Order: sequence, then structure tokens, then C-alpha cells
Amino acid sequence: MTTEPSEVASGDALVTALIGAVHDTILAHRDELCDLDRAIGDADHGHNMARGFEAVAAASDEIAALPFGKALQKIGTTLVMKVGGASGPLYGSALMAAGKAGEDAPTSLVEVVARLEAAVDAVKQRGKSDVGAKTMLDVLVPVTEALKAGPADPLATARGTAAEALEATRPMVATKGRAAFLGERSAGHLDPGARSSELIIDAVCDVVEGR
Amino acid sequence: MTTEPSEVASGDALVTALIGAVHDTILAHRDELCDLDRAIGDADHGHNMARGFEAVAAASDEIAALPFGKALQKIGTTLVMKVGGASGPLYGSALMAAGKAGEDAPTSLVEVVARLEAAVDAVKQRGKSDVGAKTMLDVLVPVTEALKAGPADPLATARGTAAEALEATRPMVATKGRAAFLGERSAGHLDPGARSSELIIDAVCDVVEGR
Amino acid sequence: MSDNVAIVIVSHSRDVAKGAADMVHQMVGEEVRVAYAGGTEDGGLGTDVAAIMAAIETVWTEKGVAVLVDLGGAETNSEMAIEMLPDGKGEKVQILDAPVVEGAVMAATEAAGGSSLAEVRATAEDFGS
Amino acid sequence: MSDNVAIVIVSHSRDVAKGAADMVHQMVGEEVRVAYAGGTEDGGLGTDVAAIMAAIETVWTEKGVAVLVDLGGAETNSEMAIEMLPDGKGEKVQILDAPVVEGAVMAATEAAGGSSLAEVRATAEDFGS
Ligand SMILES: Nc1ncnc2c1ncn2[C@@H]1O[C@H](COP(=O)(O)OP(=O)(O)O)[C@@H](O)[C@H]1O
Ligand SMILES: Nc1ncnc2c1ncn2[C@@H]1O[C@H](COP(=O)(O)OP(=O)(O)O)[C@@H](O)[C@H]1O
Ligand SMILES: [Mg+2]
Ligand SMILES: [Mg+2]
Ligand SMILES: [Mg+2]
Ligand SMILES: [Mg+2]
Repeated sequence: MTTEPSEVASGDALVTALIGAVHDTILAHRDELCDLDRAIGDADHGHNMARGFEAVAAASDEIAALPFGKALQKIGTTLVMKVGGASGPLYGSALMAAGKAGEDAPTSLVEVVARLEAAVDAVKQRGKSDVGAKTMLDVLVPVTEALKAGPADPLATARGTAAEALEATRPMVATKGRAAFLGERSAGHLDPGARSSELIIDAVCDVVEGR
Repeated sequence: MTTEPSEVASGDALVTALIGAVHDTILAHRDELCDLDRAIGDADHGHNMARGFEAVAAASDEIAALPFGKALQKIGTTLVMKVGGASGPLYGSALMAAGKAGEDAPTSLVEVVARLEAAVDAVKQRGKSDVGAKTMLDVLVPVTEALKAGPADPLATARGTAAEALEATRPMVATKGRAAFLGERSAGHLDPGARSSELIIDAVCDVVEGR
Repeated sequence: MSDNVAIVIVSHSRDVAKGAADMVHQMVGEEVRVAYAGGTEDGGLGTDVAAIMAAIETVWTEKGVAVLVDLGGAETNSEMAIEMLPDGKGEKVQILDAPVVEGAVMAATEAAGGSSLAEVRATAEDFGS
Repeated sequence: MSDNVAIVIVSHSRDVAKGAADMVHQMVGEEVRVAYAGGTEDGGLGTDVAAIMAAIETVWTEKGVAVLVDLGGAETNSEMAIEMLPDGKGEKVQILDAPVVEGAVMAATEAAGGSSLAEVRATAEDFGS
């Protein structure tokens, strides 16, 4: 499932590469994601994400044959149907919304940001939540904001912001999702969904950089 | 399990006869009790009571060898352990309390009433309820009251009061037990526990009469 | 079977969902249609949008469907499933804010009396509060 | 296993009780002892005082035991079971006024933090109200 840099040129190769890279990183961090979720949840985030991206990877050829926007939507519906945890409809709705933002692969940072904003709004709506609740939104929102500012090096900005934002979830007290059951005791641990968001952002940056 | 009148003389024969008569009437009305419970509950009152009195009947010899008060207590604990529905701890506590009211079989109506009062109090406490909630208490309480008044023919009074009191549960709206879930729709049906109480009272009267 | 509001039970655990459906059945017999979805596709704990959709479709009626869910992910996945139902069927389906087991029994008992979805909802949501 | 408040789940349905225990286990792992009792002796729906007593005794600790029950009969039978426990053990056992599945997960999560029975009770009973 690892992808050659040279493949990244055309639209469908981009989708294939993105699926491959995200699938790889989720599988590589499956146990870590479960361990994070064990501390403040039900220990299944790694399995959930792996189940979802296994299904996406299995349909990779079919998905890559679609126009870019439709491909994102298809990845979204696959996650919705397969993940089995709250993160399924959240990431799924995010990708469905991002996909609806346009048919063709983005050619500018502005277009990327437009999709990210659509994705973030979908997560907020589906999750009835916002930043500060110790969730994936605490990575997705800061990264979107940082890119919206039009940084000189978008990839470095995305990676750096994601890493910092992930770390910033550690002291937070969860108010959404299962971790909210722990109240104050949820502080002191990274949020598993924030970690998976950061991993996905990193993997996407890798693909865009042609790594 | 039917009992010869002649057996009723001595203490242990009385207990054997009482167990036999109640066991018989419960088995004979098992389906009716389930049907009553189907209308306003979960359709298991006949099975629950049968399960309880099967266990009591199976231990009949052992129970009959005990002093009268202890025998009632043992019947009570057996019902508690075996019935499986709310009626188990209710009838069970009633018999345990009645048994604790004295070692020897009652020789006067006053002694019978004392045991009944102890039984009724136990049901009220265990069920956190009182008359008017459309339960077994709506038979047990009026019968106890009627006997307390010292009627000329206690057996006829007990039977007549029980039958009337049972019928009076029909228009009641349940406020305790599962039937309470139906709210107003619980009206128009006899309460299954009131019917089983009436059956038991009738069976006890039969034994005392030597039928 | 009369056309009463139907009940769908969604739990992270297939055992919980099945057991709650048994309890509902014992209480209302054939008067109310009940379906359930529990566990992930691979038999673990979680909820499966496709299974929730299928459960709703099995019992769907114009009269309405009341969905009982346990914890967060079950709710999010059920909301998703309702939105994805074809032919605007989702408009007749509501997730109740009531405990999964107790709420299912209460809702079914109310539904058995021919009540509307709004009445079923009110009864189940009021219970215990 | 640290000495945390233990959890006992009592349902009319053995499946519900078992499934809820699975969900608790997934949430708190080995940190909290969980036992369950569900169904009648003969495998039907109902609750069995002997089984409830046995479940409580399996996990009993000085720290306390929180019992979650579903409907009426489960509560009455659990109260009876607690009173019948030997050696005054019942004094450390409380029935919570919380839904059986959601309450069990909440109570266990609170218990896993080392909370007292009173704290566990408060957290589970406040939830959803
Ligand atoms: N309401 C919500 N809004 C945003 N994100 C949420 C919400 N609920 C949960 N999450 C995210 O989902 C992650 C948990 O996902 P996962 O473990 O797969 O699902 P579940 O909680 O159903 O087991 C959390 O770490 C958090 O980032
Ligand atoms: N709180 C209560 N107080 C007094 N009697 C009650 C109470 N709850 C139930 N009952 C009696 O128990 C009967 C139901 O018994 P049963 O069907 O065996 O138990 P369950 O309701 O657990 O299925 C009711 O008809 C009623 O007479
Ligand atoms: Mg999880
Ligand atoms: Mg989960
Ligand atoms: Mg019953
Ligand atoms: Mg019952």
C-alpha cells in the first residue's frame, strides 16, 4: 500500500496515494490509538479506524476512478458504514462534506482550505461540538485556521500546527464523547481522535510532498 | 397434591394441607394468571407463582416438620428465592413476617389477624406501596381489615371480601409494578397479583374448613 | 399486527440489543414491531450504520419509529443511519432521549396503546426524571 | 486489580446483563470488578435472588458495591438479595437509581478513578438528568 512519488501526478493517482498513505499510517499506529482510547475511552479507536480504512483501501481502485470530489465522498460513506464508533460518522461526514465542495482536485491552497472548512463544519454539526472539548476538532480546526492565513510553507505549517494542537489536547478536560465520562480525570492524556487527525494530516502532507 | 380433610388436625398436617391446596390452585390457574399479566404486565405471573410453589411443594415434608411459624418463614424464603418476579420478594416477605409473628399455629382469629397484619406491613414496605395502587395489597388489606372486625363467619367474610376486593382492582389505574407503565390503560383489567392473593385466600379457607 | 409506532433498539452490544428486544416482546407481544442492531460488523462492541438502517427498514411504518440508543457512538451512528434512509423515510424516525433498556420497554408499552410517535417519545423521555 | 468500588448488573434478561458487563469491561478493563445476574433460574426473563446474591458476593469489597437494575422486579429482588447477604455485607451495597446499561458504564468509569461508593452513586445518578 505504500506509494511511489511518481504516481502522484494525475488525479486518480493522487487519490490512490492518499488512500495508501492514510491506510498505512492508521495500521502502523493502530495499537497506539487503542492505547490512547484505553486511557480515556473504550480502547477501540485504532480498531475502528483500521476497520474503516481497510474497507477504503479494499475499494481503492474503484474510488480512484471517480472524480476527486466524488472520491472523497465515497471514502466518507465507506467510513460511515464501516468504522463502528463515533469517529465513523464524524470523519465520514467530514469527507463527504469536503467532497461536495467541488468535483476537481484542489489546485490552490484556497481550495484546500475551502474543503477543510466544509469538513470541520460537518464534524461540528455531526458531533454537536466545537473546539475545546478534547476531540479531533482540536486538531482539525487549528490546522484549518493556520492554512487559511496563507502561510509561506503550507505543508510545514500544517504539520507543525497539527503536532502542537495534538499536544494541546493533553491538559484538556473532555466534554464530548466517551472521555467526557471521566470528567477531570480525562486531563493528562492525548485525545485519540486528535491523534488520528494529526496522523492523517501528516500522511496527506507526505503525499503532497511526493514522499 | 390434594389433601384429605382428616390430615388437617395436627400442626404439620395443617402445613402440608396448606401447601398442597395453594400449590394446586396456583397450578390450576397458571394460564389465567399469565393472561391477566399479559394484559397489563409481562405475562409471567402464573409461571412465576408456579415456579415458586413447585419449589415449596417439593420441600413440603421438610417444611411441615418445622414449627408452624418457622414453616411459614421457610415457605417465604423459598418464594423469595424461586419466584423470579416482583411477586417473589413480596409474597416471600409477607410469609416471612407472618411466620415471625409466633411459633405455634394460630388458635384464634385474633392470632390469624396478627399474622396477616405483619404480612401486609411487609408487602407495603417491600413494595414501597399501599392500597389503591392496583396490586395484591388491594386484596390483602381489605381481607385483613374485614377479619379484624371479628365477623361471625370469618371464612365466608374472607372469601367474600377477597372476591369483591379483587373485582375492585378492575377499574383501578396502576401506580406500582409494571402495570404502572400503562398508565390509564391499566384500567379495565384485574390485577394478576390481586387474583393470586384471592386464590390463595380461598385455598386457605378450603383447608381450614376441612374441604 | 396493528399499525403502532415501531421500536428500534441500538446498543454497542448485540447481547444488550437482543435482550432488550426480548424484554419488549414479553411486555407487548405482537402488538408492536421491534427490531434491533448491536455490535460491529465483526462482532465486537460498537454500532454499525448499515445494520441500524436495516433494522429501521424492517419495522418502518408511516406511524413512526422510535429509536433507543445507549452511548455516544450509538447515537451518532443512528443519526447518520436515519439521514441515509431512502425515500424520506427518516422523517418518521426519531431517536429518543431515554435509557436504552428501560426506554425501550416504556416506549413499546406506550406504542402498544396506539399512541403517536410524539406521545411515545414523551412517555419514554419522562420516565425516571 | 486495585480496590475500587465494584459493579453488579441485574437485568431481567441475561443477555442484557452480560452485554452491559462487556461494555463496562471494555471501558474500564481490569480496574473495576464487574459481575452480573440476569434471567430466572430456568432461563426465562426475570431475576433470581440467589444469582444476585452470588454476583454481589463474587465482587464484594469493603470499598462498596454499586448495583444497577432495570425494571421493578429486578429492584425488589436486588433489595431482597442485599438484605439476605451474610455478615452485614449488605451495608456496603447500594442500588443506584440509574439506567442499567448507561448507569453501569458511568458508575464503572467513576469507580475506576478510585471514587467512593457515594461518589460513584452521585455520578451515575446525575447522568442524563
Ligand atoms: N461529539 C464529538 N465531536 C467531535 N469528536 C468526537 C465526538 N465524540 C467523539 N469524538 C472523537 O472521536 C474519538 C473516539 O472515536 P472512537 O473511539 O473511534 O469512537 P467511540 O468513542 O464510539 O468508541 C474521540 O477521541 C474524539 O476525538
Ligand atoms: N410495588 C409493589 N407493591 C405491591 N405489589 C406489587 C408491586 N409490584 C408488583 N406487585 C404485584 O405483583 C404482581 C406482579 O407479579 P409478577 O408478574 O410475578 O412480577 P413482575 O411484575 O416482576 O413480572 C402485580 O400484579 C402486583 O399485584
Ligand atoms: Mg473508542
Ligand atoms: Mg467504541
Ligand atoms: Mg409479571
Ligand atoms: Mg416479570
